[in-house]
Amino acid sequence: MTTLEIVEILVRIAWLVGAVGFVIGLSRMNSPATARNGNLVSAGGMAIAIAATAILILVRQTNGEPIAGVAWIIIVVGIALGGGLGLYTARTVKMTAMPQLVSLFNAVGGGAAALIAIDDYLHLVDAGAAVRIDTNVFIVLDIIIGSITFTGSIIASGKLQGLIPGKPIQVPGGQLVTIALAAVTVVSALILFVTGTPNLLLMLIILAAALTFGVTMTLPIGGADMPVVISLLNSFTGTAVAMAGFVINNPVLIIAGALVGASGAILTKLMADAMNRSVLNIMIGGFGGGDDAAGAVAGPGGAVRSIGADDVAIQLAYAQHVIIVPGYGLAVAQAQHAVRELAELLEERGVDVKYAIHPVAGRMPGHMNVLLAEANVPYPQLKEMDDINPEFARADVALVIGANDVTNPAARRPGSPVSGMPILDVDQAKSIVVIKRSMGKGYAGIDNELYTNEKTGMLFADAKDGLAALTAAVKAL
Amino acid sequence: MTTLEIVEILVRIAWLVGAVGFVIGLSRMNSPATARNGNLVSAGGMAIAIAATAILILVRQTNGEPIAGVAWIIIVVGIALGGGLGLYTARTVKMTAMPQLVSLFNAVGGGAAALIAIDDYLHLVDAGAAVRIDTNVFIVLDIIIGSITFTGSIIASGKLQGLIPGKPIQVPGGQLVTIALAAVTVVSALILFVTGTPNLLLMLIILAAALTFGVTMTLPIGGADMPVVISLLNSFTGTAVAMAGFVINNPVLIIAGALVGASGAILTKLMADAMNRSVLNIMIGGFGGGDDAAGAVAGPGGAVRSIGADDVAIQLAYAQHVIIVPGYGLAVAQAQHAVRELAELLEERGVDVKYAIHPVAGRMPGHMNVLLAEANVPYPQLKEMDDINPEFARADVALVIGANDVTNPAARRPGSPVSGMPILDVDQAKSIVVIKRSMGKGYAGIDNELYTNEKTGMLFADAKDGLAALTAAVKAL
Amino acid sequence: MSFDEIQGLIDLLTVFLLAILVGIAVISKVPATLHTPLMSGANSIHGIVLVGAMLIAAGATTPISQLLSLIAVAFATMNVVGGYVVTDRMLQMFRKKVVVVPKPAGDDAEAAS
Amino acid sequence: MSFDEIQGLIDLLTVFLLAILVGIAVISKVPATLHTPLMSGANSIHGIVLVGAMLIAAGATTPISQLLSLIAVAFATMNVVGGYVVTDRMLQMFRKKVVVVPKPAGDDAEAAS
Ligand SMILES: NC(=O)c1ccc[n+]([C@@H]2O[C@H](COP(=O)([O-])OP(=O)(O)OC[C@H]3O[C@@H](n4cnc5c(N)ncnc54)[C@H](OP(=O)(O)O)[C@@H]3O)[C@@H](O)[C@H]2O)c1
Ligand SMILES: NC(=O)c1ccc[n+]([C@@H]2O[C@H](COP(=O)([O-])OP(=O)(O)OC[C@H]3O[C@@H](n4cnc5c(N)ncnc54)[C@H](OP(=O)(O)O)[C@@H]3O)[C@@H](O)[C@H]2O)c1
Repeated sequence: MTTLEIVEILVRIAWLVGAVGFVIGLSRMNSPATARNGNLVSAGGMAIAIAATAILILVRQTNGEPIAGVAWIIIVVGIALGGGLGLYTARTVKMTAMPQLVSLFNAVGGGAAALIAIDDYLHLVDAGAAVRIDTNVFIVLDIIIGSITFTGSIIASGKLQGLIPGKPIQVPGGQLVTIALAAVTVVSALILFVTGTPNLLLMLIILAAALTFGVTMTLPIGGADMPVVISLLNSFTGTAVAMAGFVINNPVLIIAGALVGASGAILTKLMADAMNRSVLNIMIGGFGGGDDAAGAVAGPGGAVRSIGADDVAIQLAYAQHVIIVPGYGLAVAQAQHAVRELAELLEERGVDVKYAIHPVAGRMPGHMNVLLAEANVPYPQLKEMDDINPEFARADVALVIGANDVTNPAARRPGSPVSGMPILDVDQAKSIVVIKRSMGKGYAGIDNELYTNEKTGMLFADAKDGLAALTAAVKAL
Repeated sequence: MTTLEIVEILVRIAWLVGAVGFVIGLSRMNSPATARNGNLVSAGGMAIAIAATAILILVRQTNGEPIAGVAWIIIVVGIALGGGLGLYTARTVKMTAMPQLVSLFNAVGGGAAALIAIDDYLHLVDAGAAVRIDTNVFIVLDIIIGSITFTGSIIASGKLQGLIPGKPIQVPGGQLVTIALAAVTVVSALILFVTGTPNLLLMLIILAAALTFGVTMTLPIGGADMPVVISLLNSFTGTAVAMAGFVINNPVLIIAGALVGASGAILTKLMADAMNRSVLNIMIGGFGGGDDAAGAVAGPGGAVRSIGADDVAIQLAYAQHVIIVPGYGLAVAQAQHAVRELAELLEERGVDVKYAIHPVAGRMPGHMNVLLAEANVPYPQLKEMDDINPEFARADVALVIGANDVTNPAARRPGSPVSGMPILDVDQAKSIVVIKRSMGKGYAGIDNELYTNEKTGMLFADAKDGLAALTAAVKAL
Repeated sequence: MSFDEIQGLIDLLTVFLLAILVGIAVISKVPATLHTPLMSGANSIHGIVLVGAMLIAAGATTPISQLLSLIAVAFATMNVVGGYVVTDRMLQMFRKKVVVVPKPAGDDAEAAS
Repeated sequence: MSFDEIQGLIDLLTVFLLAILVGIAVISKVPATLHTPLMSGANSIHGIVLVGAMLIAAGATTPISQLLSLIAVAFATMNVVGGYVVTDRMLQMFRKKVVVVPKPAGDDAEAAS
């Protein structure tokens, strides 16, 4: 065998090794203890696969395959650009902004997959010869799925970043537009398949339609549902990459792509379940109201007792056990530092303070963890739901900050949108204080009888201001 | 494309469908709720794969491939024979004898895999041409692994069935023999690989060596360890089948074989862990004494209180809660019916009777379940360890029948062979009665301080006789 | 071996490798009482060797080949039929349990959290 | 499509299918706090598209192809590098937890039983 052939074989083996690395990495990321190491294993596999590819190209060139020197410029420049950008943003992004960044990375991944198909199709157009049906199908699927993820993920990212209003944007007749686009795509695709001849125009139509579809599909979905949507689009990208693998007939792309496509789909379902929503329900826009819930005023069933900062301060200062229950509102108000200050102040006075972290408090899994980690709240103080729930009974004060659904006792009864979701047993505490701006509803858009519980005092304020006031009041004691 | 080609393709797809069925089936067999359905799914996949193969052969024949009519006779007769035998034995075997039957099925599976390689090699010998190294390797591996499983599984089955004494059989210099055999096999294999020319003699040497190796490997292992050994050999067969797939270049054999090879290995580890032994430790013969433990008399640290059937009968008859703790001894004595009689008698007298089932009581997982199920003990009366342990404190009498290690409090302390194994909290019961023949040790071969507990009375008898005596005594009251 | 032969081999090895990964991933925490049925279930699956046995039977021309393939077919079929039947019998024990152990994915996700 | 072409296609589809099965089996009960990191981790993996991007760059002769492949390479690299780095940052949260959540297989088997 020629050197080239030997190298070709070694590279294929290296690709396999890389793929195995991805699988091992993913499975290790299933549990907190091994997650970080798993990510490293996966990265290692990636490094191997990429290095092998570079070597392959090099050897091909030295063995007289026509590879223009500019190819190397493209590769080096491209890697430098993309790598630098990725590294910089990933390093500097605030923890709370990570989901939208992940969404961006997902967008470019999908984009790259689509570009591979487009480039391949251009070659076919130049050649002009009839295209094999399967090649045709894979190319079209790659372009469609890749483009949808590209624009869809960008919109999702924009919504989380607040560049695009998080509230569902209902374009008049939006549904129709979406359906029309889908129709156009399908029809053009079918024409391509039937007449095997390459047709640039039709391909561009498909491309345009898919890109627009990604936008119209994502816009109407509430910001709160974005984590699920991003996960779904992530699974899409995996599929697109697998399709690209079929197009350029490369096994590692197929394996890794299918792996992400499948595991991403499962993960999406887990995420939706965790905040008991159905994925379908989300994609066609369910109650995921996003921001618009906040601020909306609605009188619940019973009488509400409003309470002042000074009274709360006294309760807190002379309590023994205080449990802080952070929610989405804490994130909106960016009050993580304020809450840490108050907690530290109380601890100096000998109060034992813990944070009760509901798995789906906030708008992304682990939202509260990242938020409080960012404010350097000591990790041991964060208690997961199952650990803290028994302790509420012994808590003198439960301080609920911008949390709503995750404390709603209605979840214990069937028939409400949150039914079945396990909640924090805040109502067990001896006394309850809730900081929020109004009687506005939460993500699920329902009233919270906790607020009308006679043990509950409502401190109506923006979380940050309210906490500042409390800190001041406690200091003043 | 010709009809044959079309069929070839459809068959390949059918094989894939079958393989997917296996995977889905296996994963559903991970939890009791779905296990039975999972087995059906897997069987469905098998049916599809086999039917497709039959069709393939038929079409090949009708399309002029030289397939002797006798081939069909072979297939039909073979299927009739094997199917009938398998069906009959599987239908009629006693539940407690199932593991040895599974081992037999495993043996024939491995044998079939080896035969495929042998047949293929004979063809190569006829052809006489040099053999490709990879073909060579796969054939040799298939023959070696297949043969080892064949004889090994038969021995294992014989030990469980009692046809071969369960106690470790130490042939003088057995280790040496085993090592010698391994050496012979490896050397001959290497010769074959280097000189690519097919060599029947060497192949027969390898075959003979591997077959003998299977025997010498399994004989020295105690009967108690057989479940683990069978599971390991099961994983071997999977690998052998995968090798056969490489030999005849058939994807479904490769996929299904690798699937069983890998999952079997994991399962073997789980099994060994459950009775906290290490697989290696078992294969080189650890403390797994098997039968020989029984009967061996050894005085433990403290004084033992022996007690008579009549006294026990009174305790039982006037108790409110009785928990029966069955162990390996119950299986040895085949006392499952006797124990059910006693339990029913007590229940008629208004005593509440439950059975505490330790996951690794007996000599195979679920041993007690099958044993008592065979005696039609109502399933709801069988309580798993975690459910029953809290109840021992409320039990008036804990009746331990031929159970030892699974009740040994030494497991709660480090440093003993059973350390770390969760046990039944028998010592929590108000009063304890142990039925066994002597102070003989259990599987782990260590003393059980439960027997010297002052709450404990020892009723020295064969489980069956002892229970009969108790039943009589209770009736006499 | 020629380049193409090695390529073909790698294709098969890829499938082999992936199947192994599936096998590893598919066995999760199994209650000990399911160990024996699960072993028996896996045991039936390698009865797939019957497919191979049938194929060599179809190609058997010499008497010796025919004998070998006859034994192989019989062995493999015994593995398949007996394996599935005995596994099913073992699993009948869990009949009544079916109602006791339902777990919707939702629960899992939350239970795990 | 010719017979051989279809055969080749089925080979690839087999790999595709098996990889899907691995993907499904590999995700078990994940604590909700790990959902985002896990999503991000999977996201980095499809950065493997960089391999494809590099290959088309090597084959790019026309300016348009070169432009497309440049963008593709840059995009893919961003996906890879950014993805792994940001995932690692997320997972640093679990540092202290490592000691808390060790689970030897032994425990599992028994816990499950
Ligand atoms: N974690 C996830 O992965 C995820 C993803 C998507 C959806 N979800 C869903 O989101 C919900 C999370 O529950 P949650 O209790 O954390 O939040 P929530 O139920 O959405 O309630 C948030 C509350 O915070 C208040 N708020 C908003 N801005 C505030 C500010 N600046 N200062 C003080 N309060 C403010 C709002 O009331 P006012 O307007 O009266 O201030 C609102 O009622 C669950 O339903 C969950 O299923 C979670
Ligand atoms: N379940 C599995 O999968 C599996 C597999 C392999 C090994 N194991 C191991 O086996 C052990 C199971 O514990 P175990 O308590 O069930 O059994 P054990 O610890 O092996 O003790 C069995 C006891 O039964 C007594 N016995 C024997 N024949 C008897 C008869 N005819 N009548 C009355 N008593 C009789 C023996 O004492 P006398 O001689 O004094 O009568 C012996 O001490 C564990 O160590 C487990 O790890 C389990």
